[in-house]
Amino acid sequence: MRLPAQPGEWIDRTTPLGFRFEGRDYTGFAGDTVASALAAAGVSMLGRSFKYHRPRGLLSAANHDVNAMMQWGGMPNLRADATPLAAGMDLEAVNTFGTLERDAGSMLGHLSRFLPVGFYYKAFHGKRLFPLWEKMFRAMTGLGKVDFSAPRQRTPKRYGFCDVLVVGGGTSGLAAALSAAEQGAQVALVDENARLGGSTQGASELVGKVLAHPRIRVFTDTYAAGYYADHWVPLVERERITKMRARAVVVAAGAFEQPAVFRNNDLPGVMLASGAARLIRRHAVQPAGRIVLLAANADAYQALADFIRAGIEVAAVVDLRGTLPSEQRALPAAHDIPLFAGHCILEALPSSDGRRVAGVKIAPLGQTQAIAELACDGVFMSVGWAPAAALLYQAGTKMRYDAGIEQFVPEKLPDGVFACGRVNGVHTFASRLLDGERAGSAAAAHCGLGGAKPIAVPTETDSPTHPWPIVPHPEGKNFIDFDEDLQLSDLENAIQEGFDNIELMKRYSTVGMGPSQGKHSNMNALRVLARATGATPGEVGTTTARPFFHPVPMSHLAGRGFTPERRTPMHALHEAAGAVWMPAGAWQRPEYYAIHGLTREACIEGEALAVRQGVGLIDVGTLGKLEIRGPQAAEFLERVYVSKYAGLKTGMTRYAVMCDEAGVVIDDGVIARLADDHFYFTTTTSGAAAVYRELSRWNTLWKMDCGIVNLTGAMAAMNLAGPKAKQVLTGLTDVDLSLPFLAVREGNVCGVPARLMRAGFVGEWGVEIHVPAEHGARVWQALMQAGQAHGIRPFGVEAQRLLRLEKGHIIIGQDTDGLTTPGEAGLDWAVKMDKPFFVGQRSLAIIASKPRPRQLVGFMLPADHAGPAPQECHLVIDNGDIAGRVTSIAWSPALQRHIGMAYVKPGMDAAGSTFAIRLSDKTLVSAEVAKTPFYDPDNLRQKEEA
Amino acid sequence: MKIMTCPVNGPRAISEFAYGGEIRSMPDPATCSDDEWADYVFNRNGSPGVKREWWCHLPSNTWFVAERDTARDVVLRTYLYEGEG
Amino acid sequence: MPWRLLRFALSKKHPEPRMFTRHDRLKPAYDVVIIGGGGHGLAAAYYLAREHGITNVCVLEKGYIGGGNTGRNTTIIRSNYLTPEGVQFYDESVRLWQDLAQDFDLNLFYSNRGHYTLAHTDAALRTSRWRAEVNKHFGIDSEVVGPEVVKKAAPMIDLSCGGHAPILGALYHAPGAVARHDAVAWGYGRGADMRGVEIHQRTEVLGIGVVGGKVAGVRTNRGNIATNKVLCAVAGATPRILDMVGIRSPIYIHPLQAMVSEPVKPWLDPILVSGSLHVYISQSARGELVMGASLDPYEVQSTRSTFDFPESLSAHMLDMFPFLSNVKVMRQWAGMADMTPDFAPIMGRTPVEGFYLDGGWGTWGFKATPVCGKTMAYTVANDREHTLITGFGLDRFRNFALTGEKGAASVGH
Amino acid sequence: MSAINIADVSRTPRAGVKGAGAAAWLAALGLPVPDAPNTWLSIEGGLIARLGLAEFLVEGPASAKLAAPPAHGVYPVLRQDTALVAAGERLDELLAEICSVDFQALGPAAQPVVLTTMAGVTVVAIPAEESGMPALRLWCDSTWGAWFCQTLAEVAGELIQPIPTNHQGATS
Repeated sequence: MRLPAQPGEWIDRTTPLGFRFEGRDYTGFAGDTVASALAAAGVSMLGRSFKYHRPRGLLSAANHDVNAMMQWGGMPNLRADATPLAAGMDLEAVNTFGTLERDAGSMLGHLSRFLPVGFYYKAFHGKRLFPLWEKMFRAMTGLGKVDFSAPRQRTPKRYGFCDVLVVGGGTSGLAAALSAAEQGAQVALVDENARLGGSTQGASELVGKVLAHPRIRVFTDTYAAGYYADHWVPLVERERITKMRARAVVVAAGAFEQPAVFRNNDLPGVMLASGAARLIRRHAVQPAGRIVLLAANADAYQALADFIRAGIEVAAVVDLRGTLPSEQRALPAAHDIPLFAGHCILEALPSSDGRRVAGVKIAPLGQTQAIAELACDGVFMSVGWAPAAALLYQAGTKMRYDAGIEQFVPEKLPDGVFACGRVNGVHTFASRLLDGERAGSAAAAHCGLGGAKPIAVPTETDSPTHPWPIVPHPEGKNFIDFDEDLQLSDLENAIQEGFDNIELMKRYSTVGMGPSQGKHSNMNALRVLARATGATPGEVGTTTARPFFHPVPMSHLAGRGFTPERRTPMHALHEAAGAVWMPAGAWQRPEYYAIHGLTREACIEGEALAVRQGVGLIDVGTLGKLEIRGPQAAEFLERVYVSKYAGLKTGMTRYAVMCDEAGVVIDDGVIARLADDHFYFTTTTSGAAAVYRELSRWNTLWKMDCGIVNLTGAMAAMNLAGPKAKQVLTGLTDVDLSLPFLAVREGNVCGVPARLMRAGFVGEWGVEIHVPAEHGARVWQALMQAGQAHGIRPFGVEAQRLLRLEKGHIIIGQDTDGLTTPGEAGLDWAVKMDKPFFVGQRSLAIIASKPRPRQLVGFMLPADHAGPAPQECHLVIDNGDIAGRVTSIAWSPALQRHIGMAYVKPGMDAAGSTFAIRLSDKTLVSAEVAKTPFYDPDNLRQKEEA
Repeated sequence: MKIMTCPVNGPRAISEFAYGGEIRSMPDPATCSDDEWADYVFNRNGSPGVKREWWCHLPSNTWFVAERDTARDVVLRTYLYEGEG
Repeated sequence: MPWRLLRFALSKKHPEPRMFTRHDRLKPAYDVVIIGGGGHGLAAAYYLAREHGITNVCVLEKGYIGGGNTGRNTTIIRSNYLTPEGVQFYDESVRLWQDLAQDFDLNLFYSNRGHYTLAHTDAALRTSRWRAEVNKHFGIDSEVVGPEVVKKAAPMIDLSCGGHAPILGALYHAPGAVARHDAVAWGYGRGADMRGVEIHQRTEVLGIGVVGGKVAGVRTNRGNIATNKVLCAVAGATPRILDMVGIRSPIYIHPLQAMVSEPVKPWLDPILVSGSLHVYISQSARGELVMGASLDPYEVQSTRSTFDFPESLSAHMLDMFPFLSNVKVMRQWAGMADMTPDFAPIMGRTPVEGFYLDGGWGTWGFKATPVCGKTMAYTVANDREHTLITGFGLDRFRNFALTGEKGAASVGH
Repeated sequence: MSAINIADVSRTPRAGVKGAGAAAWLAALGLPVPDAPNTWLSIEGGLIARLGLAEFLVEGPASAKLAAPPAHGVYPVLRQDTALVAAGERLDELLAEICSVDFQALGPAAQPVVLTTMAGVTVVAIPAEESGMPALRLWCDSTWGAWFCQTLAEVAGELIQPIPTNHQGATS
């Protein structure tokens, strides 16, 4: 029922919003939550419980009501108590079979006697039957549904900075924010509610001051999802996350009001007093007409005043405490409300349809015989609190159990972390103000802003929390965990079975593992364990409080999802030429250039043929390109590569292999000597960044007289190759093209400074042309244009792979793996063990003394091979055992054979011998070990000085 | 995100850095035994504690030394490498 | 309804005994002391008692049983490894898994889902074929499949993965399964307990006595124990225990993080792994999406969480499954992975006589629990390595004879 | 009206040099050398920025001087950057979305140079003012340039609109 206007109410009565729930139309107001609008319309059953499908309603109205989860289109698991009402919402309760009203799943409630804690561990595991049971379980499990048509949402994320972050905008948080700001701190104040002020009335004056303060940024409707190292706290707003870096953090997160445990304490209409008060104050909703108030602290009587003011009839106050302060007795007395001190609610009684509380049975505490039965449609509970200490735990706070207030409180806070208010064990309004001021001032002082005010906060005289708000009942249904439908006996039974450690009890019973992550169950569960094992709650301890405080949507966590892409200067030209792209790390490289009407294979073969017979051009700009200068440059290179470079002539290049300290091949490239003290060299595409970084580290360690410059992005590079390449280049360059094989020259190409390296990777006369990136596209275009008359084709990675295979050149990472030594890969010739030192040398010396486990060899399939050819990584089989694997294989248009490389066992590597390769369908294919290069074995074509 | 302080570029999110492992001194390959060498190549000081480590600030390619307590993931000190000791 | 549940309804009192006997004090001596009450340690204890008749055994656990990596992993079981040693070892494990629930009379929710290792690059596709061929060689059901098969198994997947990591194919491993991780530790624990093994929780090892190169005893926070055989099965704490006996090892510790979503109705049957996107995912029996990624990039010996982990994992999850934008992540956590240079475990005897090592499990330990327990029990009982673990000795590093599992490194789990 | 203007100034001539001898060599060439690492000075028609300890970026006509033959300990760095100037009232909001560095905390008076990453791309950044508006000069490797520019423009474009209230957005 909607109440008349309440002072400071959050709803806007001029903006009605229509929505649907379970197929029925309702109207609420802007400012309502889904749950408050439904409560106003008299709907008390909002969902069904996870296991037994019992009717459930509001509990906290504070974003913890996981039994009131709803589905709206593609949005699963909306919490009705925290989701703002929007016009046109069409909501359904999650996890019902049929409808919320008629939920076939509710029959499970009748089976609960068969389904004690951990029942699923004790049956259903027959080997043949389990899959069938599992199917049934899977049909029952889960909450909301995912909608496969829901689009990806890219929500922005941002970084934020402040001096003092205050988490919690209640009384103590407001006071902390103000006191820190007044000392000069830039403050961020976060509260998960739509408005500041917390759950207590009386802070409105503070709210005004905070909102007006120039140094306080307020984030309402925002929660701190977790505390991470160095005061890094993600603030989850509705539309984004702000990752806040603070210099100090004040946790003023308050406390969760805790339910009492009695039979049927989960009936709709049974709720926390603070939740009922929220509905009244914020949404002007009267949650019940006639209630019984279950009390055990001063907060209960403050709430009682609210309830009376809202016109709720209070049938009785049942107080767990035998004696209570006279000022608390005064209020019920003044309104002729019967007060049952030292009593408990033995059980709540359901209405005839079972969907709402209809009465309670009251008994003296500790007795099982009811002395009174009262009719009511609401039971409001205020029996105690548990600190919202998740952030404090995550920050590494040491907590202790304060028996005086029956609560865990911070004992030792980490540097720069402060706590105040209820989470700090301070509950009285005036004390919370003081405690907030103290913490805010100390936090500002931590940032070097002013001194920490010496404020003494009085200790609580009256415990706000009852040590044992738990009432056993032989019939059970006294729930400790509403998420997981766990009753008191479930925990007792788990303990009986030996799960008598808080973490084991949690894992076995699943207490606290549901969507509310134990906010309303952990404390009572801990008390049950403490009592059963004769320990104090402090000795039992809490379970680890892991992030997140509330679940966070993946869209928010993902944010935009930056995936940077790297493009060579010729990217657009490749695109225009029909490049089919393949990813190479962050780069995109042309795999081949598509020609309309031709297959992929035909395109690749055509490109290869162009290189063999005419001329081709490939973009090799993704290779790492480094420069090293200085008197010790040659010595440095000799230390990090396996070959020698001191004797390399200026104007010449040499192949380079790099090993790690274990002697494993990790990279290769070409080193060009431009001057005595000046080298330019390449690395693999994938290794570029790591090689540059590692060389820099070696140089930091060795302090040699040389410097390394990374030119990977600054230089464009392309390889022009083929019998007609020289003709293409003639006229475009001032470099004398009669330069010998493996020579390097600096000169001009198309009028821009260039480095030309005579390379043989693809086995034809070829030259790698390196120019500053800004000129790359122009040079490429000029070459393509000049090549037109010679039938030039751009070629991609696949054609290059084929061409190099014909030449027997290996590709690091394809023909090597994470354990390949140079010898295994046939690179012994490059390794100079007679150098004083190189990385990996000592390991290779040890390895050389042991039998070599495998050898990379070239192979050919018989010329008349028919049927499917092996693929890369098909196994070499010898006498039924694995003897190696194929690393590369291709159909060679030049040789008209399948050629490849494979690892084989020692002794199988003699040229002309045969071995078997097993295909995926288990047929064996015979291959003959062949000498490489397969094509132009004497390397005449690439050396040819035409 | 955790903060690492580059001695040159100052405090930054740890995502700007690459970890280079504990600083270990290499035995003289010319005189050490095979076992000593294998120990250097493969074995690590894997227990929690304060370690001297290589870290690299990636945007500036600055290698430096961080003393870090690996049990608590707390960076105690960072400085440029000046040799062993 | 299985008849076994009937007795719950018919009994007045909960008719279940304690699973684990409480022992108030340690005995002065045991035949075997097992350090670490996780799945591995408890499994070794179980097989020592069951198969070798050695029951004067105690398991020392610093915290609570199954509280380490046993209770922190993402519960994936598979045998699609790369090396013959690895494949045969894990294949035996998968075989043991099949009967474990019967052996324990405890439902482990061993659920055969099928496992897809997605390949986004031709290099990954090559590795997939390599693994498939080695697997098939040992009779294991693995096959390289095309994107269309992936699409059929997970019809909602975006095969282009947001446009930047298109799925070219996958290694399909039919036996891939998940199981309830905690229950595995409890099952082994109960089975060992029933056979006389003592499990001591909250018992921390402070030192190990070695006399003349042989194990002599163990010092704990609850007193000293004499023993000639110690099995170390402590995952992330392995280097610390090895320091106690002066053994150097290549093990280094990096955290491995994971997270779960709120429960949603089951929609994902198979287990999916993407090396390029650093994602692995399955949906639990509770309806939660259980998600993991890759190791944290630097050494840490704590189980702290970082925020970059759920950020990047969520971004990659949405690349694969854009429609999960509104699904919420409920909880994240971390374990300490004890890594080795070749990404294979270290098992067997050590230079200290009577000290047996079961470590270096990195991110693969859970799936190996049964076979590891069985082979380590054999090794301890006979002081000789079981044939299935001879390839995993500590001396392989000294000999530069690494196992080569690193070739499959990028895929994990 | 765009909240942020992004201008491509890649065509400005620039050159770089690094090494232990670089500072002295530049001084010998007659260039003013910023004393502290990661600071910059303006020079005739451009600027000179010290990138970290011993690397320098010179932009403007004076960059031609760096063509002189390098001395001992001086290593020329070919600069082929994509260079951008981003300016506008809401620049801080843009930066907050792409970079974890607190630019507001840097006093522009100290002439800071920031080597960091933005949207995953390595950049050199200099906070400045352009006609009374907050501005930032940015340099990145030109192979990342196209993606980086496009991403900046996208993020900036969305800043023009306040973040929409989207009820299909998150709710708890």
